[in-house]
Formats: sequence, structure tokens, C-alpha cells
Amino acid sequence: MIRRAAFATASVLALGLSLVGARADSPPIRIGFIVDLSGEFADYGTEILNAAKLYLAQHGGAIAGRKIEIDAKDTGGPNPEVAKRLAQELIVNDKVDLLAGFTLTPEALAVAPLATEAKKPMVIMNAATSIVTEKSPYIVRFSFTLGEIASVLAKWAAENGIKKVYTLVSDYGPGVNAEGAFKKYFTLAGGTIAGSDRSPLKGPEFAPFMQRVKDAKPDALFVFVPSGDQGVAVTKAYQDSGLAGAGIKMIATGDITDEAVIDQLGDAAVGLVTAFHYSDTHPSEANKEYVKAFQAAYGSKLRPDFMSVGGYDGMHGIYDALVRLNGNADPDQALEILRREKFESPRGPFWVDPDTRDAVNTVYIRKVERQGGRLVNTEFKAYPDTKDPDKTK
Amino acid sequence: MTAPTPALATSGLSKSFGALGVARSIDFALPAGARHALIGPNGAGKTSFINLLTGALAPDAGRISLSGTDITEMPTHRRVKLGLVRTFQITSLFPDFTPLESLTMTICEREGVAGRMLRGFRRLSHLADEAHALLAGIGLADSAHAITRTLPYGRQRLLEIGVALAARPRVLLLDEPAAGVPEKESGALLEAIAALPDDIAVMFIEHDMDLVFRFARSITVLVAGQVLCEGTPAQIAEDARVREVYLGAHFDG
Amino acid sequence: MESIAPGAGFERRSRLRAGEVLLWLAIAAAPLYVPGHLVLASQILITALFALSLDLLLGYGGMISLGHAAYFGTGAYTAGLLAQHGWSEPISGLVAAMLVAAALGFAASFVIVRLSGVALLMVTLGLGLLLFELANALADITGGSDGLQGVEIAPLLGLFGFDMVGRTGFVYAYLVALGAFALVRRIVHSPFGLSLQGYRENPARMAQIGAPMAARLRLVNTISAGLAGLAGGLLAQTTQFVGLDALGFERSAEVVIILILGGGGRLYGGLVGALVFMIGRDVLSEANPEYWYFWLGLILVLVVLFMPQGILGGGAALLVRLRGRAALGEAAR
Amino acid sequence: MAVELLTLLFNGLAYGVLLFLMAIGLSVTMGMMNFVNLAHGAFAMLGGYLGISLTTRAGVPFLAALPLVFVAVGAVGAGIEVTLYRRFYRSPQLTHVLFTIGLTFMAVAGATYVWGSQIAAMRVPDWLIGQTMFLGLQVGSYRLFLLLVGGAIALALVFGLERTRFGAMVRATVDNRRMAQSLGIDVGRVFSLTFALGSGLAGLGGALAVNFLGGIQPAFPLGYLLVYFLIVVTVGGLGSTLGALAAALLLGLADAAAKFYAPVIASFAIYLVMVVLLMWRPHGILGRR
Repeated sequence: MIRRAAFATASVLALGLSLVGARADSPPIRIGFIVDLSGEFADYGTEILNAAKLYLAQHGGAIAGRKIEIDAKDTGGPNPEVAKRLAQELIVNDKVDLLAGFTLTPEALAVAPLATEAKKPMVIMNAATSIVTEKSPYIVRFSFTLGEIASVLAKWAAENGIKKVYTLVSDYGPGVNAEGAFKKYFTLAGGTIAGSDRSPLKGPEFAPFMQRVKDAKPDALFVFVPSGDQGVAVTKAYQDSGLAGAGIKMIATGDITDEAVIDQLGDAAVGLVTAFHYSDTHPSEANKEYVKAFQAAYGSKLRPDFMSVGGYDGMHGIYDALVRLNGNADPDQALEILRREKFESPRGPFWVDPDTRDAVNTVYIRKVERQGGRLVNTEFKAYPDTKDPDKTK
Repeated sequence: MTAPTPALATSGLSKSFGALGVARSIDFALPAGARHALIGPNGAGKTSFINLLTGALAPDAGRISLSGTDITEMPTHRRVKLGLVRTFQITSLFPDFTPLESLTMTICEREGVAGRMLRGFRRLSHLADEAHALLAGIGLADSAHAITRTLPYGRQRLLEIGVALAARPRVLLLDEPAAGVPEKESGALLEAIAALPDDIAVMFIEHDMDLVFRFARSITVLVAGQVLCEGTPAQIAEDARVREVYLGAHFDG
Repeated sequence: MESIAPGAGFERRSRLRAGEVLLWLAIAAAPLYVPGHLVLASQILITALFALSLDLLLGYGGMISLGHAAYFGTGAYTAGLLAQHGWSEPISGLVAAMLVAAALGFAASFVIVRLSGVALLMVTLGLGLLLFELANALADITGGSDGLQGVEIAPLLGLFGFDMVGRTGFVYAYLVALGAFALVRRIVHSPFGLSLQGYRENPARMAQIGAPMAARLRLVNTISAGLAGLAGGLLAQTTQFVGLDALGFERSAEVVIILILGGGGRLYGGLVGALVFMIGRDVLSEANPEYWYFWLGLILVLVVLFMPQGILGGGAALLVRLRGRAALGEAAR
Repeated sequence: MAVELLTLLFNGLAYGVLLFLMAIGLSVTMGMMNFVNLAHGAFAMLGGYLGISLTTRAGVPFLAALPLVFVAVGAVGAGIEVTLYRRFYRSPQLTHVLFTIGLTFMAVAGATYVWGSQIAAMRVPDWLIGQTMFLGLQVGSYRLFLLLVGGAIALALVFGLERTRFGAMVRATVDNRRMAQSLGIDVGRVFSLTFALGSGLAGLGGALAVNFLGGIQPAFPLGYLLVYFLIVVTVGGLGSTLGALAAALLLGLADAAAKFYAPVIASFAIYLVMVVLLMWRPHGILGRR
């Protein structure tokens, strides 16, 4: 309830600000958002969109007299053909200047050729599979890649006395991506892989896998599952199978301890080590302000997570480009600015690699702690300027 | 001169479900042109016998022959092609079809054109005409274009026979053709049964003894899966065993 | 006493009606009145074609399938993989999509004709899910959950490139859908089609009128699979992308919903259902992205409450009421 | 070896019992009225959310919340049966499909409105977290709880249907509705009560499932679990309680065994088992027709 009311307030605020700045005769700048607002991934898309709107509301919503409009479309996905159709309609009918959003990899991949054909910058705010940026020269990614995160975690594990790791990932593209990167960089750093399993995406039962892990007696279990119920389920299965007692640590990408769900994990998660690029307790002024503004707009119960920061930073990049072009949304010029973005994000220092147009993050190793009645990811080691290690172009 | 080949015959036909024998070594012959009634108390195995004949049930032992051709192993639809056709005790029609459609479909099967896919009915209008003539013959002409499920029950029973006739049977098995038909609707039905062509051998199951004695020229009494006796209506009416079975059956309820 | 000529029912039924011609003309004119929504229009046509393939099986043959996306997806991946490996000519790619899906349908038909009712529902569902998992496992070939990329399609007939507005895609989908509807129209109005409907009405009786149904059911399952593959191939070629969702349970369920919504066994039920469902979803999700499910659900519920035979069935019943009881026999068909 | 096998067995059974609880209502209603209620998952979802709201917001203890959820969802089920479902029993099954899917869509949107699109998880008491010693085996406490509670309910149901008067009426109605009617059974009332019982159990199962599945979100009733319910119902045989129990346990065990012994085919295993079983016995392993 609170959330909806706050959202309405924020929208009104944004509208009001934009009206102040806008001149009646200048056409608006339109940004077409393609996100999931319904279905299984509704939560992801909602966070991204909310954060992007927050950025606009904070920064005035108009540039050089041109109002900035967000035209958000829901794919209810994963639904690549709908995503592509919506992108086409946004480009052809609504004459948007940029495309943004993109919760899920297949949807981004389906739209990529359109961005090339129509010469529209396409700002990726989540879709975290490595290959995405290679599919169109107009794609710029403001989120992260799983390879980036998993390779850092592998390095950290090898540096910290973990010699033998068992990997467990969800059996789909991102899982395979994370597994590949982790295995590669853990072995390179001198570790050994005790075993690797892929769990069906549609099946909540992890106990048999935990039993296999226990039998293999590794030092640690590396996990990637998508953020949400699976993350909670796998953590509980880890706890209920007595792996900790058997001396097997669990390490994971930060998807599992995503701030949107971390409190649902309960004490099972305390002590869990994850690698990720964003924590809502990242100790910086920028982040504190961000969290405050986010909760002011959408309710104090809602915690901004990596989805939201992708949307926020993506909008930051777009806004910055538009300001520098003085409200002129020429696609190629905007692209040139976007691919060179570098700023202090709530997540920490963030920049885009001009060659790959991919996000470059500081990846943090964090530990789950209880802090004032809630669970948080406390960062304790940083790996600055991390790129997706397998990305060459 | 040998005896003429019966239209339908079984020898040693047996079938049981576990301990329950529904057919116990039945030897039976239906001469061409017969009007034969199959009677017996409830549970005697009359309907099972028909199911064995049509191939809906596979016998445990014994043979079935149709005009001298062994059909024991033959699937149902091929028996129909050879002229062995039945009707059902519980009306089994095509509820959303018109009678004309039901009959035309059956005639198409008979003529071997029912598998035609890319040509419509334009060149087959003679088959629809035949269906219509058949409907007229059994007094259903005015219902030809009605939806079957909207027809009164008596008309549906008539259609049941009409569909069977459209397959142009040589042997027609009628399973309680008049069951449940109210008296005021039964006239047309009885007329249609009486008017069945002479070259069709007809066997029917019936409980209504008036009907049995009105139409049958010969009768088989089936009890507990076995043939109790066979004979003309007069002989059966006199038979002490039959009386006992029927009385007993009544008392058993 | 009898006003209709003997045998008239059949020829009249299969005669082309003015309404049908108008419908197809109206669709053909879509570029004139919705020039900005041609991609949606072609996706509706593709879905209508997919629903038509199911109609043949479910609406006419009475055989439920909750795994029909298996054929759709097979067609999509066939067309997509061909294009990805350099065979970019669309028409031959589409034919291949149809044939491969039909072959799968033929193979599956040996299992399917042995079953009916809930068992059939669940086995088709199971086979569909198995194929989905297989495509996910063969990520090296299919691209797995990321989807199949690099699907590049050459211009249609070497002349008309697939443009962004979707004009070529629309014309292409229109012509294929029109051809498929004409074919299915033929089939359902043929003696074969009549016996198929006879099976729907009363499967047990068919053998007793001498019909060898097993062979025909295999055939119709094969044709239905081929048409579904055609639809899948069209989607792959016009979207130039194939996602795992092409094989998904959601797609199988959705096409069943679309067909029942429009009304099964009426040829155009799938088209009407696809129009209502997809335009409804587009409009509702635009107007109310978070809660459009509610309104779509409400539409389904209301259709069931007030038009239990689907939209076309409801329309037919309304016509009957307007024309009076005399026309009952005809219009309810 | 023995420990390994027993642990596997234990985990598989716990999962199976959970599936049974959530699916049994669907089995009975499909068997009795031939009513295909695809909205069944929505009742489980409602139970899940109610359980969460009761325990976390209203502060009701977990164990007390469970019966409340059962009663509340059962009442909702009865209400929907009387006002909506009842009029469709004579309609074709495809109509049921369309209608109940429509309702499910509405439920999904409704849950998003009330509880938001984020996943919601349940806080369970500390004694249900971690591991417990059971018959010499280290097992997950919550799973043990699930197995005991679910097992007790399952046994109560199976025997209740065999032994009680109401159970006899339910069985008679499943076997032959007309016959039951002619015996003077108020079939409508039996069905309402059964439907309420089935919905209540789905709700209870949903509440118990939250902690097992990790959490619940609005898309839950359209997800893969609906497929699992249908598998339990059909493989068990429509309307057969014992069959549904056997099928659910089999499903849980097959899933556990496949994941443990052959994880590569784990995603295929359940569907493969289902297809084979239904080819072998189209009316289910304990189906009557």
C-alpha cells in the first residue's frame, strides 16, 4: 500500500518537475523501456523502472526545454518475440530516441538487430549474459556480467585457502555462464573442482544435490541460482543438509543475497560469502543518498537492489548523454557518450569499457551479517575495475 | 448338397473375466435372412456375446465366421466392411451431427471414400441422396437436418438403426432396439424393424417378450454365458427350463 | 414437407461465404488502417495459424493436446537453425520447418492414438516438456535459454527484404495463413473431415460404422503438427530469433485458451481467439502493466459465463436468436 | 551406503508428502465431478500468503497459523464452489479449463495487488531450522516436520475416506454420481464439503510449502507446480486418494533419485516417468476406470 502511494507521489513529482522545465512547443525526448512488469520476473522489471523514474524525478525530467518521457512496455516474459515487437512499435510508432531496460537476456538478444537497423542506442539495465553486448554496436550495458562476478569470486576463494570447490548452478544460460567462468578462473588460480551439477530451473528441491556435495567433501560449494525463491530454497537446503557442520562453506554470486529477498533468507544466510557489484549498505555518500531517495519514493520496506541500481545508473548514463548533447538525441553521438560513461554510482566507481561497451565494476566480496534487525551484505574486500575477463570485443 | 453357409457362426466361443465366464463355449449359427432373438436373464452374457461378435472383446478361445470367412482376429471396422453391423442398447449417436450427416458419413465409409481429404462432397452428392432416401425409408426424412441431440428419444432409436442400415449390413445385431422408447413413439420404430430387408440376417436382444414373439422366427436362450436352448418361438414358450430360468431370475431380482 | 433438397447440407456447408471473403479482405487491408502495428498483425496471424493447427486436432477431432508447442517450437528451431547455418531462403526454410514438425507429429502419433482424455492431455504435456528440456540441454545447438541468434533471412523471392515496419513479414504471414486456412477448410469439409468430426462426437461408434480411425488420427496428428511447425517457422523467420519459449508449456496452454476462447471446431475460432486475446493483452498490458492479468482473466471468465461455446459459438447462438428458431439447424453448425 | 540411501529416501518422501497435500484436493474434485480446476494452485498460493501474513504480520505462532489457513482457504473454496463452479459441472471440460484459467489470472493479479510482486518467505520457529536426529539419521528439521504432519494428514485422509460415513459418501459419489444420488446422498453437499476440504488442504500445503520452496510469488499458480499437481492426479488415478499419495511419493522419490544418481537427466526424469506410467496405465496406477 505504502509502496503504491509513494510511487504515485513520485510520479506526480516527476511530472510536476518536468512541466516546470518544458516548453510547450519542443517535442519530448522519448525513451522506450522494455521490461518485465508481469509474470515470473515482474519484480525485476518493476525495480528497474522504479529506479530509472527515480533518477528522472531527482534530476528534473527535462533537458533544454525538452521533456524526457519514459514509455514503458511489459513483455510478461521471458518473451523474446513480444520484446522484439514492442521494440519495433516503440521505434516506428512512438519514435523513441533510445531503447532501455531489458530484464532478460533472450529479450535483449531478440531486440539487438533492431537497434542496429534503426540506429537506436540500447541501454541494458540488467540482462547479464556476456554475449549480449556483442550483438549490436548500439548496445551499452550498465549492469554487470556473471562472468565478471564469478571470476572474482574464484580468485578470492583460491586466495583464501579454499582448494577444492563443488559447483551447483541453475541449468540455463546464465548458470552455465557462471559455472564456466568460476571453473576456469578457479583452476587457473590453482584450485580443483570436486564436481559440478546443474539443477533444473523448474524444481525447487536441492537436497539431493546437497547430499552429492557432502559426499564429494569439497572445501566450498559455489552456487548460482536466479534471485528469488530458488536462492532462498538453496540456502535452506544447504542449512538443512548439515553441510556447514561438515566443514563445507557456501559461496555464491550476490543474486542469492539480493536485497529484495535477503530478509527472507533468515539466519540461514548469516556468514554466507558472496561476490557482487552492489550492496545497499555500500559505505558511500552516493549510496546513502540513493537508498534514502529510493525508500522515500517507494516505501521504507523496499530495499533497492542490483536490479534497481542497473536502472538508476542506466538512466544516469542516458541523462548525462542528453545533457551533454543539450537535448539533442542524435543516436551516434549519444552512443559515443554512453560508451565512455564514467561516474560514481551508488554501487561505487562505475565506468563503461569503450571497446566492449560493457560495464566495468568494482566487484566486492561480502559477508551476510545481521544489522539492526535486518540482514545485509557487508563488503570486506574490493576488486576494482573488474571487466568480464572473457570479453575481447 | 451341403447345408447353406450360415451368415454368421461361432464355434466354441469363450471369454471370461477372471472367474466370471461371460461366454462358455458358445456354438451358434445365424442363417441368411434370419429373424433371431437372443434372450436370457440379466447378466446372461448377451451383450458380451455381441461384443465378441463385433470384435469389441477378444475371445479367449473359439472361432467366429461371417459367411464362411473367419473373422476371429479381424478388427471391428473390417468386420463392418464385411457386413457385420450392430446397434447399441444405450443410444450411441453423433450428438452434434444431423441424421443426414451421420448417414452420409457411414455411407462414405461403406463406399471407401471416407478417407478423401482434398475433395469435398460435390462429386459425392449421390451418397447424400442415398442417405436421404434411407432416412425417408425409416420415416426420418423430416428430421434430416435437425441436430441429433435435439431429437426425441424414439427418433434417436430410429436413427440408431438408420446408421446401421447405412453400412448396408448382411448381418444386423440389434441390442434392445426398443429399450426405453415411450409407447407413443414406438410405432415408427417397430415399423422400421418389421420392414428390414429380407436379405439381412437379423439377431436382436430383447427383454420385451411381446416384441420377441412378434418379430423372431427363432430364439436362442443364453444363461450364464451358455446356450440353454434354441428353437422356434413356440418351442421356447413351451420349454420348462426356460420358464424356470425366467421365474428364478425374477425372484432373484 | 421437406423443403431442403436431398443432400444439400454438404455442398452448402463448404460453399465460400461472403463473410469469409470480407474477413480476409479486411485482414489484407491492415496496412491501411494499422500501419504501425503490422508486426502485431503478423504475430496474430501466426498465432491464429497455430491455433488452427490445434483446431484440426481438438476442435474437429476432439483430441486434446497440451504439448502442441512441441511442433511449433520444432518448426521454429528448424527454420531458425537452417537460416543460422546459411540457408537463408525463407520459403524453402518454411517448407522444411513444416516437414520436420510433421515428421515429429507422425512419430508421436503412434503414442497419441492409443490414449484419450486426461491421459492424452498429460502425455502430450509430458512429451512437450521433454522436448523443451532437450532443447535446453542441447544449448550448443539451440542456444539454450539465451535463444538462437544469428537467424538471418534473405529477401522473400529474392525481392522483398524483411523490413522493420514489418510489411514483408505481414504479407508473408498473411499468404501462408491464408493458404493454410484454405487447406484446412478443404479438409474439414471433406469426407475425411466429416469422419474426423464423427470421432469427436463419438469415438466408440466410429469402428462400428467401419471407420479405420487409428490411421486417420495418425494422419491428422501429422498434418496438425506440420501446420504448427509452419506457424513456428513463420515466427522464427519474421522475428529472426528463436527462444526456448517457442517450445514452452506456456505456449501450449495459451493456444488451447485462445482456441477455446474463440470457439473450437468452427474453423475461425483460432483466428477470432487470437485477435481478442492478443489485442486484448497488448491493450491491457499497455494500460495497466502490473495488473493486466486481472482484466484478461476477467474476459475469459465473462466469455465462459455468457458465451460457453466460445466467441464464435456465442455469436452463432445470438444469430439463431435473432433469426428465430427456424434457422436453428443451420446456424448452430 | 545405508545412511546415504535412507537420507535420499527421507528427502524424497518429504517432498512427495508436500506434493500430495497440495494436489489431493484436485484429484478428488476431478474424480468426483470431472471438474478440471486449474485454479487449484491459486488456493495453494492463497494459503501460502495467508500463512505469511498471519505469522509475520499478525504475529500468530506458526503452528496455530496452519489450522487457521486450512479453515480460511477451505471457506474460500466452498464459497467459490457454491457461487461459481457449481454451474459448470455439466459443461464440457474445456470450458472448465478456460474458466479456471481466467480465475487464476485474476488471482495472480490480485496477489500482486495485495502482496506485491516480490517473493515472500515465511519465518518458521527456530526448532524447525537446521538438522535433527531422527532414527539415527541427521535430517533437516523442517523436512521431518513436513513428513510427520503431512504423513499424518495423508493417513487420516486415506483412512477417513475408507472408514467414515462421509468418506463412504465421497467414494460412492466418485464411483457413480447418479447411483449415489439415487441412494439419497446429497451429492451437491458432499461435493461442496469435499471441495472445501480439498481447497483447505491445498491452502495448508501452500503454507507448508513456502518454507520448502524458498518463497512464494504471485505467478505461483501458473508455474511448474501446476504441472506437478496434474502429474500427481493423473498418475495416481482420478479420485483415488491412495493413488495420489502413491504418485506423489513416487514423484518425490524419482526426483530425488534422479538428482542424486543421474543429475544430467534430472530435468527429464519426472516427465519421462509420467509418460511411461501413463502409457502403461492410462487411468493411473490406482485408477479404477
